[in-house]
Amino acid sequence: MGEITLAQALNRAIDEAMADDPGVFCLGEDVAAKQGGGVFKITSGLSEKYGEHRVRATPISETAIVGAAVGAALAGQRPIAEIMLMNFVGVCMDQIVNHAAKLRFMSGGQTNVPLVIRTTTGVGVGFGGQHSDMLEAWFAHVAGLHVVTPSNAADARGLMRSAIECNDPVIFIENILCYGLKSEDPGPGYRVPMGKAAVAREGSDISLITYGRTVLDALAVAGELASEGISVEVIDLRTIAPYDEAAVLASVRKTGLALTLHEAVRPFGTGAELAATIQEKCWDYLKGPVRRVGGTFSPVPFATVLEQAWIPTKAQIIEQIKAALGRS
Amino acid sequence: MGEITLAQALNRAIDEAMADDPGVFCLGEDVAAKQGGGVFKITSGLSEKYGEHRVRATPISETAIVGAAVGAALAGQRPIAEIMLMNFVGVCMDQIVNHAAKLRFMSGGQTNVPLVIRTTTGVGVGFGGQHSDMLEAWFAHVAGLHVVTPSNAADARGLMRSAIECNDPVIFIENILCYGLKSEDPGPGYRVPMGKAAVAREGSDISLITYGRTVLDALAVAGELASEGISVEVIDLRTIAPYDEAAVLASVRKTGLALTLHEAVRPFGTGAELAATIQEKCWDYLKGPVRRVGGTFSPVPFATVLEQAWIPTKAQIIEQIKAALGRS
Amino acid sequence: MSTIDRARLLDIYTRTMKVNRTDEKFRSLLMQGKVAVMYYCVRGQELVSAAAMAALTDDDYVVCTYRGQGEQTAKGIPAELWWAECLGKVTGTCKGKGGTMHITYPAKGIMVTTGVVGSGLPIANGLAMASQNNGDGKVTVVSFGDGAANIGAFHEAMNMAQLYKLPVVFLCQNNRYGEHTAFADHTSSESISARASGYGMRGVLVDGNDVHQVYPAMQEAVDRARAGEGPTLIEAMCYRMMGHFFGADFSYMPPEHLAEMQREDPLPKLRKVMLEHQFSAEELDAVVAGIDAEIDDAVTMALAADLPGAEELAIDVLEGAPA
Amino acid sequence: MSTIDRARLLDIYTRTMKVNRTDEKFRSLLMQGKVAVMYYCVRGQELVSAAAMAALTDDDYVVCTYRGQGEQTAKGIPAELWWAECLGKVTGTCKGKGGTMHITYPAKGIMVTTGVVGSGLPIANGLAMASQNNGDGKVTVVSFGDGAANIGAFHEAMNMAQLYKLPVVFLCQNNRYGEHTAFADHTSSESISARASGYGMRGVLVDGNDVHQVYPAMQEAVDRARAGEGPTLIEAMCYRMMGHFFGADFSYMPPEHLAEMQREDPLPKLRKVMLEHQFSAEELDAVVAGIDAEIDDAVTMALAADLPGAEELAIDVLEGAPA
Ligand SMILES: Cc1ncc(C[n+]2csc(CCOP(=O)(O)OP(=O)(O)O)c2C)c(N)n1
Ligand SMILES: Cc1ncc(C[n+]2csc(CCOP(=O)(O)OP(=O)(O)O)c2C)c(N)n1
Ligand SMILES: [Mg+2]
Ligand SMILES: [Mg+2]
Repeated sequence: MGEITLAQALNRAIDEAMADDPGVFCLGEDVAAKQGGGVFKITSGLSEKYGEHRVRATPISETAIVGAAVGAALAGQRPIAEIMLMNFVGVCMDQIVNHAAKLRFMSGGQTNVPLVIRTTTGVGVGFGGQHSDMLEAWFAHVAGLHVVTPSNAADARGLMRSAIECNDPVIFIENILCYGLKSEDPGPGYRVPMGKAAVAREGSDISLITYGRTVLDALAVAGELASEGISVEVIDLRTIAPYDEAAVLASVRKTGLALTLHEAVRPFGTGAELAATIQEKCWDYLKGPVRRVGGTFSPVPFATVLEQAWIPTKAQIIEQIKAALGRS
Repeated sequence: MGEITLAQALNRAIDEAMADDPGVFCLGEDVAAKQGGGVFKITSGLSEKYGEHRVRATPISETAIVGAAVGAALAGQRPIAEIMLMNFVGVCMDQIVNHAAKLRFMSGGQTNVPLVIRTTTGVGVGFGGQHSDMLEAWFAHVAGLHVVTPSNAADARGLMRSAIECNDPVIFIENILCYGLKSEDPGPGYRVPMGKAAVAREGSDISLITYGRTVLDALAVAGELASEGISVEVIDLRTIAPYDEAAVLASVRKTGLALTLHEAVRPFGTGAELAATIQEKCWDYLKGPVRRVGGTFSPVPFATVLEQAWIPTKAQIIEQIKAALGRS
Repeated sequence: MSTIDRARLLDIYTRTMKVNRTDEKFRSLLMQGKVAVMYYCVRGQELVSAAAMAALTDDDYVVCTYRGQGEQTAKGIPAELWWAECLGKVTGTCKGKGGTMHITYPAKGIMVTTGVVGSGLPIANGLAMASQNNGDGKVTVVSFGDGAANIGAFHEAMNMAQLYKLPVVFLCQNNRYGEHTAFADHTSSESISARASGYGMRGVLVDGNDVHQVYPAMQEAVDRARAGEGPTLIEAMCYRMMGHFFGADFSYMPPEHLAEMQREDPLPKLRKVMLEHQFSAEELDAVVAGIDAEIDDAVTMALAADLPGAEELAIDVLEGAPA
Repeated sequence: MSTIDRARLLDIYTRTMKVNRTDEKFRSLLMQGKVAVMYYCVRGQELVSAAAMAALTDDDYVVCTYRGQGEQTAKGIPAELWWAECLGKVTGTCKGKGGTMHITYPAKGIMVTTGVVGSGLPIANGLAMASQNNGDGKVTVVSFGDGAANIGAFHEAMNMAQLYKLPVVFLCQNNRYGEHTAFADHTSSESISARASGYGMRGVLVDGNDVHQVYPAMQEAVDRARAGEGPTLIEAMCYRMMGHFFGADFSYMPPEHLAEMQREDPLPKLRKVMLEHQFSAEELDAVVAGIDAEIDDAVTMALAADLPGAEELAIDVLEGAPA
């Protein structure tokens, strides 16, 4: 099938889902043909194919966008709402958290909200403090939501299909810096199940648990350390919440050490939940404490030199792994 | 001085701050005399004393409320904004997180936002799914914010004064069920420093780390278990973020065991950060894994019987403590 | 003056009195301490809800608020299910998990009851968008208060609805207070309906205590929506004759305002209309007696019903059985 | 037609050309690859910003957006500080931590530059509220786009400003596009200024390419605000002659629209006005030459300036030295 980029993978997954199910539709700012198919072109070509009713370019009204998606989902459709950048969830958390996430429960199961909220973010693009945050921990803390993020194009294709078919709301997080990543195209109909982690690389000395863009760093580090005789197992969560606890625990029980890694700021981040659970459930297997690497606890700075210093570096990851193994 | 309730304590602290500093003012829904002094009466009597300009009853416009508070704070005033119930931060997270928390940093220190956002919540009042959440973990995950919550009237009085004097934004979380709690009045001018935990009860077998309403449960449990020969140290964080890590670690190094406790749902809650940090920094002192108790991972249900089952119970706390001590 | 046929008038009267008797019953149970739950009284607003719901079919969608008893009852949620939900019983519409502020009953089109001010409007757009996409001909009505017209969600929803010409009716029940704050102290314009023109939308202001104003306005808005002519904002002026919720402070209400609301009470006015239309006092009383009997039965059943079991906490959070 | 005195005209011309030459310089640096940062071009909107800022004192407050170069330059941020910030240097207004989307310079009243659409309006209210509380006589101007008028924050801020009669001016630069979406595809009303009446507010629509419309409207709004007569919404019609940001797709622009914006270019129009007011071409060119020299110096300094050190990450997060 040849290679596709992560951006193309998303586009194809949405395209196929729209072809298969007339209830699937997209809405968001600039998403239609008249607007050039979206700022990141993920919905490019779709309004031409499915019409403007199924690819609705919206006003800059995130509350109305997510609210409309919630309502349409309640009526049995499968909307895919785009929040252009993740920080803008700040204006519409109410619709996501108080409504999308809760309506199944509060209705006693009479209604459900099969909704995908796509959003993107990323540190390292020079967007500065208000356009770069990674807020997955907020959503993971809310019952009633799925939170997923792909680290490669094939997973993007498969996760998007599963997310659209999910009968509950899914926060689908994309990383701007990953749109260009290429995979062999897994082809139409490919699915990656929700809630299943992948062992991105097997290893025996330590489990490095991560997701999204930092999977690349993790793999790079694992490759480097292999030459030093350190065997790193890389777990790509793919679904951040509810995450694949069994896969995480199995890996740590095997290696006896764990390091969590994410771009989001470290304090009160998702790594904390992973570390807390691992130490509780793998206590007897652990050779040392679970360690965590995450973004610097400050707003994301503008200057490239600062932004690069803000991001968790490979050097930091290596340092933590070596410290865990007593090889520092 | 006699006793005061927690609600009175807040009222007096605000009153004193307004008397001392003409830049302190309140804004929020129903807060003035014409509206009966607020739904929970925390601002009762203040507009009569300081005028409607300094106790502004607002429209139901949380974004405009917090935004106005941010702007006034930038201009050097010290606004105290009320968000009637914590869930409503869903409509104004942008102002809190993208603006209040970041403007000092993004301006390179040229501006700052001395703002207090008061809000209340609580499980057990029968308010149901959209009025009961405890979302402190969201704020704790954001650089540039302080997050505080009092567990007793004296602390409420002292923390509120410190929060108002703080030169950065403070999320001040109240618990509806605690408004009636009484303390000896610590009197005018009393301050509880930000960022300092309290040892609410000394003990030697396990550290029970909590904050807000569950401090009462923790103390009750500690009292009960004392009769069984189990000595529980209760740490009341008071400031949830940035929290008093030194106090937490000192306690755990002494007892060798830790249990975290909060009403907020357990997954990805503040207890995760505490547990992750404790196991990392107290590894050699720990006799067993850090355990966590938190709210059930579901929306808060309406029926009293379910709501009570949702809340972390004393029985659960006791069970975890005994399990930690190998006495289950 | 519009003419409403007698059958429709009786329908509206019946719905109105169902709403009113349910409200009275709830307050009496609360007063006697037989139940202890949050309840947002609808005394004074019964007619608006009843006349509005009378303009809809069973399949049409409704989104309402914590103060939604009127829409819920008038749209036809079976009383026993409604009461059981309000009393937190497993036999309730939502198995006791939603409660008074979150009644849902899709079988009669009650899709969402929200406790967050203004949040229903964007969701109503979505329901209407689904209907527009599907071509199922349904209309969505969203009810909200005057206070809700000042939150961002109102604005975003109005603009989007008009832009897409969605089949939705925005029904603002302007009871002149948002919690403890009077209209003039929270809204800078003279009316909410005046805002419609800022969205290129049709705006209609009606006296919510006059059936001859509410029902025709609603009917026209629904017809237009169904015909693809887009949304309407209807502002129905009314009074909230009780505190914000049962037991809430009411002392801030100016005496003139209290007197005014007594004068404008929609129930005697509606009764007068009914009598003018040759319904006899006996007939009308019999309607109410029938309603009371039905409510009494429903309350008895609800009081006797089972509580939900703790296992319900793990159910309906996400699809599928809990792990 | 209003009369603007010659001194003021020259002032506005100078500010306009500062904005324009800064924009040209930025684009040329980007084009040559000498810098690589996000930059939101203001070509076509220079006059609106310049005339608006000319109506303010140094102490008045301004809140603007990512597309705020016009306000920032015209309000008087020293060029070397501005450029250094945009280039991420420690000598910048914000030590390189804010960047192009978050320029702040309280010394000239630039209090917030926000990257979140619409979020500046509520903050502007707060600045104005402080002035009202203090009695310091300052006026706050908040600039935003047509697209921003559809987000909830706009609505909430308009209502609150009018309710409290805050000394604030809402300046909507309607460049007919919100990112890639044309006005009629995002807004259901004919104009943004038409929404003012829904808040009981004064609304004014002006041709943003005509100095004789922008400046007097702005001056009047500022005077009224300062006199305690409350807020004004000014909608200045203009064009965004470039892509949303430098390098962004521009292909979606209809050719007629492109032709229209060329015809309406504010710069030749302003030059014509200046010539009509007996400024010579030489005088005007000298002004520009002076500006160019200043900008060149500033850019040279900024390019040579130091980068911030990594320790800056821990500074300015909260007050006080990092632990
Ligand atoms: C976003 C939000 N802010 C505040 C509240 C608290 N609150 C509940 S009802 C209410 C008043 C609403 O007034 P209105 O819209 O006029 O409706 P009414 O209660 O009069 O029917 C308020 C402020 C809320 N539920 N949601
Ligand atoms: C809340 C929010 N949603 C979306 C965006 C992404 N975005 C940035 S600028 C922009 C267009 C804004 O258009 P307009 O208000 O007309 O201002 P202009 O760019 O034309 O000056 C959008 C959608 C944002 N920054 N904030
Ligand atoms: Mg009302
Ligand atoms: Mg624009």
